[in-house]
Amino acid sequence: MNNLLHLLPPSPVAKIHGELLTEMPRDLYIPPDALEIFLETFQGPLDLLLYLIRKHNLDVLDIPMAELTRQYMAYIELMRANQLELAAEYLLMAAMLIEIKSRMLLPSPAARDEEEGDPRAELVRRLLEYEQMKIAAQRLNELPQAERDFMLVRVWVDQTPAERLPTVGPEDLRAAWLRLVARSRVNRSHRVTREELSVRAHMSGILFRLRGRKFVDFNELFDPGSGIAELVVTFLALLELIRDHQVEVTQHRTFGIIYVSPIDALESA
Amino acid sequence: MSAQLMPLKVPDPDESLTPDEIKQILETALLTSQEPLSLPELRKLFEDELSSAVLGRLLEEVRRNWDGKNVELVNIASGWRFQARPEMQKFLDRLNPQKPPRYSRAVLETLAIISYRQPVTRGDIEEIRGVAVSSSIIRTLESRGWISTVGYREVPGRPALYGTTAEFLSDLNLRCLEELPPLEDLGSLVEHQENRDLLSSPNPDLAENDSEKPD
Amino acid sequence: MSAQLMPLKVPDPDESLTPDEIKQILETALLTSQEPLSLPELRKLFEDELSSAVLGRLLEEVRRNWDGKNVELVNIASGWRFQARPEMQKFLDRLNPQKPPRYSRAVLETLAIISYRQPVTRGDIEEIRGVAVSSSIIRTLESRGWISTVGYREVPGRPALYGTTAEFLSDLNLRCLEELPPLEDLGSLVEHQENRDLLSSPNPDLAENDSEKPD
Repeated sequence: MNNLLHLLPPSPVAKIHGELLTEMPRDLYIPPDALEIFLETFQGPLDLLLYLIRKHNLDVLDIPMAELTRQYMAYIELMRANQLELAAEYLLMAAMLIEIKSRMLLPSPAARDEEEGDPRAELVRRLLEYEQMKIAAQRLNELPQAERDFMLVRVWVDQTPAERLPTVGPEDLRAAWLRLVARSRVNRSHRVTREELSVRAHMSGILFRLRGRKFVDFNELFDPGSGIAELVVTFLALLELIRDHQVEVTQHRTFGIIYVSPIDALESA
Repeated sequence: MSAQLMPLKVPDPDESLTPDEIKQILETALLTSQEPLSLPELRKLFEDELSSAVLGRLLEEVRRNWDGKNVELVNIASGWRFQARPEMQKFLDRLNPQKPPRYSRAVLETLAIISYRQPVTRGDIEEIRGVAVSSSIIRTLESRGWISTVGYREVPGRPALYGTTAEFLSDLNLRCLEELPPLEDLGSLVEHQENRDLLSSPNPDLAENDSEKPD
Repeated sequence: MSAQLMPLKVPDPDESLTPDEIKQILETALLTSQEPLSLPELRKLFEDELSSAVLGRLLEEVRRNWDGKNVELVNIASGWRFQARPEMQKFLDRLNPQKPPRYSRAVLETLAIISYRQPVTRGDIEEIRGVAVSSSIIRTLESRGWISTVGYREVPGRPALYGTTAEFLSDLNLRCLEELPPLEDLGSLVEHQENRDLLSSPNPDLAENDSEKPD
């Protein structure tokens, strides 16, 4: 393995100006403007090292440090020669490679060996871990992805929220009334019975029917078909209204038509 | 990239599409589009090789396929789109429940007085509540359609008399006012002050929201 | 007060829903939802009156109803959702000429490290990748909603710990992290030289689509 570059397969290693770079020049010469692009395909020193190792079929567990370092340094030199902005990580890696190489050259006592093991071990661990993640990234990218490989269904629905009106239940009214009673110490005179409610509802009803009219025939207020109770309650409501001076009842002659008039109408007439 | 994800590109893949396949593609495009799709846009699905007339006819068929479903295909000004039928709204709203707003204590008390004591004037209400009743409270209840002026009391100023409406009963699911909770047994409760717990507002929300609360 | 104006309130309007109606409501909710819907969310449609077991069974029936269509009902991390089959993509892409961004290798490697090693700090990622991780990479993944800060490591500087989100799993059609493609065995990385195709560094496909690359 004197010149690892001989082993480079003719597979494309980069795309430069639309043309595939199928071969690494033996002298490592890459046109300056192409070099940058070439280097950009590497994600960093680990990626570059991995490329060198895999392309040259080196054994990961027994990396020939001298070769690898030489190759790596050649790239670094090239980058420096072309004054490319060289990420600090590349220089750091260079230092590390040289350190490992030099440590391997030094004869070391057996005891130290046991303690520290192969100086390449940490590099190998990092290379393999990176490679594992690099492959994982590719596989992740191959998974079908929403909006890229398949679309999500989204049927239109009116998103403008309908104006929500407060809800009130009978119990809310009862509670409100209770609060009032508690607060004002209202006594029995404010008790409201079912019967009273019924009369009061009819009072409202009669007033409503009288609205805007000068009078209504007394008989009109009663619906004979609605039952005795209804007739009685309506009559009571009418009496209440008379007592309250809300309406006036007139009859011009005996057995004549009885008129029920709202008092205001009479006055304005 | 695995083969099943990336079908091979056939030079003209659409040539052999059957009407059913075209309908399926139209349907899928409309189901996945965020915006209504016009005929010119839908034609792009088939690289403009199908006429608007053909697509229009097939769209009608798709529409008929969805008849009776709760989602319908409609043709609006800007194109075709699928939409949920309005009847579904009530269910869909439950997915994003908004806290229903509540009326203030003042509004509820006013409504209670009008319900139980009608017909009443604003003065009557103020007398019972012990505080002034703002016009906005009356307006709130009137615009809700729950109270209306049923007449005027013939006293100086001729104040309006308020009563509840049929809509009020309907909204509260009551057939008549007599179905309101009876209050006859409450008087005695009031007389015995030991029942204060019961009398305090049962709904903490109400008390918190009440800006007009005089105490 | 006429009776027909005051419909009696049925205590529970949903009680009488038939299984078919329930399926229609489920289907409509899922067709209209922007997000996958989980069983607890779907139960809200019926005011929690149907059990998850019943809904699960009916969802399976809905799914079967869509068999053979170009839209399918799937069950992924955050729940159920309708999606178009990948075969439809080539047609749908014609409606939207601008494709979603393909991520650069830097972004993808960062995503892989976060997915498989989470929770990790930016420092952890840099150690594995051997290069600095730019803020823009993290931002890209965050704004896609795929990763988020899940905590802080209690060391000087309290660096953020990143993890993947449910949206990430949903977007990749996964129900859980265990469904991610298994990691390549380290032993096989060492031994199997036949993996060389896969392992060879500059991936022409990725490189071409790398948006960060100045062409």
